[in-house]
Amino acid sequence: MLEAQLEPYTQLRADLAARDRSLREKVMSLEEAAGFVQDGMKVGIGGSTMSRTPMAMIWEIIRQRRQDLSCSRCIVSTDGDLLFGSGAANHIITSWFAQGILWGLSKVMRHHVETQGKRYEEWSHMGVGMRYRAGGMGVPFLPMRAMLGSDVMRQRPEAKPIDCPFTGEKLLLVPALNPDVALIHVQRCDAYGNAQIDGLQFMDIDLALAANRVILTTERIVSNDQIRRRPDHTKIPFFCVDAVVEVPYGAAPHECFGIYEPMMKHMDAYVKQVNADPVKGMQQYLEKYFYEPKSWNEYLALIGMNELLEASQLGRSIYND
Amino acid sequence: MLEAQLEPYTQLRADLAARDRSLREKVMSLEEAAGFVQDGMKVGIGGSTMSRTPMAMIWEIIRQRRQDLSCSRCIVSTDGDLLFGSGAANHIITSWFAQGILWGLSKVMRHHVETQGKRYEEWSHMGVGMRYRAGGMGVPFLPMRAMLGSDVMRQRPEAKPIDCPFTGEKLLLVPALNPDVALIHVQRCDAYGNAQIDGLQFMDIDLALAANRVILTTERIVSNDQIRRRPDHTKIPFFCVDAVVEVPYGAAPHECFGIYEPMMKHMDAYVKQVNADPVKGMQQYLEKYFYEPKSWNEYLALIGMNELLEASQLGRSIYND
Amino acid sequence: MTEASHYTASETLAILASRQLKDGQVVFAGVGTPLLAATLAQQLRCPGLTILFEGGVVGAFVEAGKLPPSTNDQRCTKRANMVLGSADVLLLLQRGYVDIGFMGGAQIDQFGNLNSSFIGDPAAPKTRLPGTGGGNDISSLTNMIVAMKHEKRRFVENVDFITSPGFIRGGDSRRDSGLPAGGMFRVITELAVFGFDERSRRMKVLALNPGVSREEVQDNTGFRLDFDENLTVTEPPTSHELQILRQLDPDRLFTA
Amino acid sequence: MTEASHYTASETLAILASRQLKDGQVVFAGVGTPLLAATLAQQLRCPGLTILFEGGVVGAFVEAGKLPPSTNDQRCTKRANMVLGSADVLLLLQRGYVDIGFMGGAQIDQFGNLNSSFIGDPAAPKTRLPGTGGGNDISSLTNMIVAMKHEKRRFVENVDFITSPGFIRGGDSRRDSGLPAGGMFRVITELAVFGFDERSRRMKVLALNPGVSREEVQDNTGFRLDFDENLTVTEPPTSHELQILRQLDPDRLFTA
Repeated sequence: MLEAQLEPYTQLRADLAARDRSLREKVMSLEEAAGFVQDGMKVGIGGSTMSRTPMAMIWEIIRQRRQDLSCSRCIVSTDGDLLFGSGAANHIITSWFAQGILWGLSKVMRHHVETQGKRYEEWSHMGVGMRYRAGGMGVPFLPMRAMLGSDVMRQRPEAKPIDCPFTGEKLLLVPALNPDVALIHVQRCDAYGNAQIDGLQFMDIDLALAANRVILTTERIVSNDQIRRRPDHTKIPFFCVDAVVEVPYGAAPHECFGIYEPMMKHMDAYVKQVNADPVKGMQQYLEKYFYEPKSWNEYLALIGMNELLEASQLGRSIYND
Repeated sequence: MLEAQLEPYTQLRADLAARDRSLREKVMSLEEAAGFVQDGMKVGIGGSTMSRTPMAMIWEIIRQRRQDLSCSRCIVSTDGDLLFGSGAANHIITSWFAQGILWGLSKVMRHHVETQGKRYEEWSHMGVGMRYRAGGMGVPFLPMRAMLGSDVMRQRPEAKPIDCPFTGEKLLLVPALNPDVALIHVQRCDAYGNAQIDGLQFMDIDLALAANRVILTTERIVSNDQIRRRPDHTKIPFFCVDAVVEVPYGAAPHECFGIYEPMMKHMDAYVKQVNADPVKGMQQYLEKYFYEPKSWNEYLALIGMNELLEASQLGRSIYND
Repeated sequence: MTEASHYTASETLAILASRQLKDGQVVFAGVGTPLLAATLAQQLRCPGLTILFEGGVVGAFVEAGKLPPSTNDQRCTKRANMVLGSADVLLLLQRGYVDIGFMGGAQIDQFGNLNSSFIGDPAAPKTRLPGTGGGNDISSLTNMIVAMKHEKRRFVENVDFITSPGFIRGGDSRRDSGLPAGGMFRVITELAVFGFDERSRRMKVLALNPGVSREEVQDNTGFRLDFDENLTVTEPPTSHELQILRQLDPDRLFTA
Repeated sequence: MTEASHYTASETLAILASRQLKDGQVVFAGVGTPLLAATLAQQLRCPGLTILFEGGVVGAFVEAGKLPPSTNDQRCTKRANMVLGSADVLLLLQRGYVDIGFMGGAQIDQFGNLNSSFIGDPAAPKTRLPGTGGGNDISSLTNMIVAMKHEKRRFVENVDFITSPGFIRGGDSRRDSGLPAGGMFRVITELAVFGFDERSRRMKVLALNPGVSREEVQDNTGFRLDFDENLTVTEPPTSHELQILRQLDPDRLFTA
């Protein structure tokens, strides 16, 4: 199991060496970018809970009927429902999995984990973070002081408790997580993939460095000139990025800091529908919102103008004071 | 030796628990802030080479005739000369120690290390960085892949090469470095110590988290209201900070990003004088610029108006395009 | 109007919990009652209290009537002192910058261990719960206050699954597991305030809420309770506490 | 005017070094000749070349006539794509994002090990040199190009002190030391271009600079040199190369 998880350093290096890391334009469509995600891959998902979720990319991957994905995210929300419910993922690595704190347990997650044999692999929040960080640093593990003594640790033979060779203290070594591909949504980036992120960063920077491929969706593409005026605001460097897709409202119905808050009427209706019937409710939701629309804009139209405008007004309001 | 370097976790925690971390004003004078630095302490110095050096604080510590300090900094420049030359430090931990790349070897460093028994403890640049980072993370070590095989490692029994328990690969574990006090100069912070840093951060964020006390000098003190308008621009949180001192040109004759570049005429004259005679040249420099001035502003006056204005013009020019 | 003589169990919980905090502390707070209680403490007695959120927020500023519904959304960041990465805010706990972790709980046992992962056998669970989130990290790395509903099925002898460690199996077992710092400090319910015995690390009643008997607490608890030798009765919520609390949560989202 | 028939040894060094770089590479460059050579390559043949500086700069933009004098000052950051922490830019090397490390050298040995720490016995050094800086990290973690002056005292059989590892003791000793990636790739001097034997990992001459004999190179080297079986003579600097180079360094700060 461990062998399957941890690639040897030389392999990680070879994968990276083979990547085109040159300063080049990589703007493409959702459809094209989704080509980086193949069945069975390890997919790292940026953002957290209902924030900066790369929903447009998840939407496209589900439309392309990907299967057997192993997905990881610091906190999983309705993205996890949709990945399990559509059959795209059979394994989710995270520290918390529900639709959002307002709605209690996810009946969709429960259905798939309790009765369908899908795996929800639980780590502590910091554990997930240290796994991405180790992956991004190019080391096979990082030491940490949580999870020790708990059953969360006991369920994770992938992590190794040790006695510190310096102090003799007990520590937990958590293995690096290097996803095959990361999906990250940002407020803005240039055509090369230099990304700025406003507000909460979650684990996105470590994730971008750790992944072997990064698909960036962005609310807008700005000029490289604009990026170069404040290089200390760049959070992800272009050579980590393999695809740039401009998708306004690309996190809908979740939020994107400073631009829109979650579309709560849609979310409420979604939760009601899928928790009432995790199979049929989900299938109907996917049909209507994922499979039938011809484009992302058609999906947004289904969420509705009122929701988008209200969410945008709230989103921008963070800068009103 | 290791035992002396690595405090047990419980001790580190107890030190932190005893610190006043509340949201409170902590603005004071250079003289008062220097009281946090006592003879024999481990002092972490922010910035790098000739950039954002906390020179005003170093100046004050030397004026207060501190002794036996063990100082660490990622790259040491004339600050190291002055700390050795004044007798304030007898031990410097860094990866590179000269006056600056323009001037070749530091005769002051050579004199004190080759003939006076002072210690220049060499780690790789990343080694210093990982030591601060481990300190800031609250773990006793971090793994890294450099230094292995070199004589730099062979001279550092404090670091431990291991076989990775996951992959069997060789790795080097470097021990945490938690300075007793850190000196950090920033462009701006509020009265509580919430600091913004423009441009290169060097190792200052890890250093601030790792140290048991932090003295912040700042070009200006801004309102907490201003900090709260862009909380994603705060780089050091107030509860890491024990003293805030407003010192315009507090890195002179070194640079402060976006405000002033190095004062090169002064630097040239300094290097010429101390390299010509590392003992008398240094003593005369210290007398004139460190011991005799009644205030930091008097020291700046000695550097001279032309130098300050020219350096400021160049410093601001980074934002001209 | 403040009706000091009528208040809900949730209001009691928030007020008693807020009394556990001290000025100058750095508190890692979950949403709901913990955040409400921490904000109440800040406004009543602790202007220098600092609130951290799991999403990466340091020194949050919570406005009356606008308590954020989650700790990972932009509302949490408004007028905060700092926002940073999610792993980094947890590392502040590991480094020791945080005095108190303050959470709700679904199921707790005699040693203060919390379960938010599984009901039933983890290998074939009756219910898969949402999981730890930051709970495991927080409870591993600092002193904990837990505010929760008092029900027999929530107060069990041993939790099905230790998601967030309290004192593990009691005695020195927490320290011996590699957790030398922190531990369960207080559990607050609508019935009583609990601490933990210095040696056995078993839960014990420190104070009964007004009008609550020993028997009532024991009857609602799934294991034998000890009562502190200096058992007291908690001061009831004051009208001032209730007034401020109701200003903070005017729509009674968390105090219904 | 460009005088293609007259050029300095430093100019040769910069031009030959620049020819070693390929478009699309990510290059970690020191100041002086390395930065000059990388910028020259960028302008001549490699528009997609990315330059990193140790201070924490990604995708630097170097203006003709304004080469920064150090890699830790604000001039390095001007119109860069990104700036980040010093440890973080080195971690990019460790993760594998960097193709080439490009440095100067004070002393090198037959296996490409560099010394910038001590002359004489490290326990009682004749001269304490400045130390590694990022050199050890860069040479441990990626493929190296070194551009340096060719003097006998600088090309020694074994360096007094391995500051920045090349192939250590040759053969598999680098890999066995825990450095499975990178290694010394090319050494460029005003006399010749050197590579390293695939098996012994000893330095060998790949190409002689125009007008330089085998004997001249050997006479200026403190150990026995091998010559590649396909030994070539390097193309002399072209007038175009010299022209662009002289535009980049009009004051001849690095090419006197």
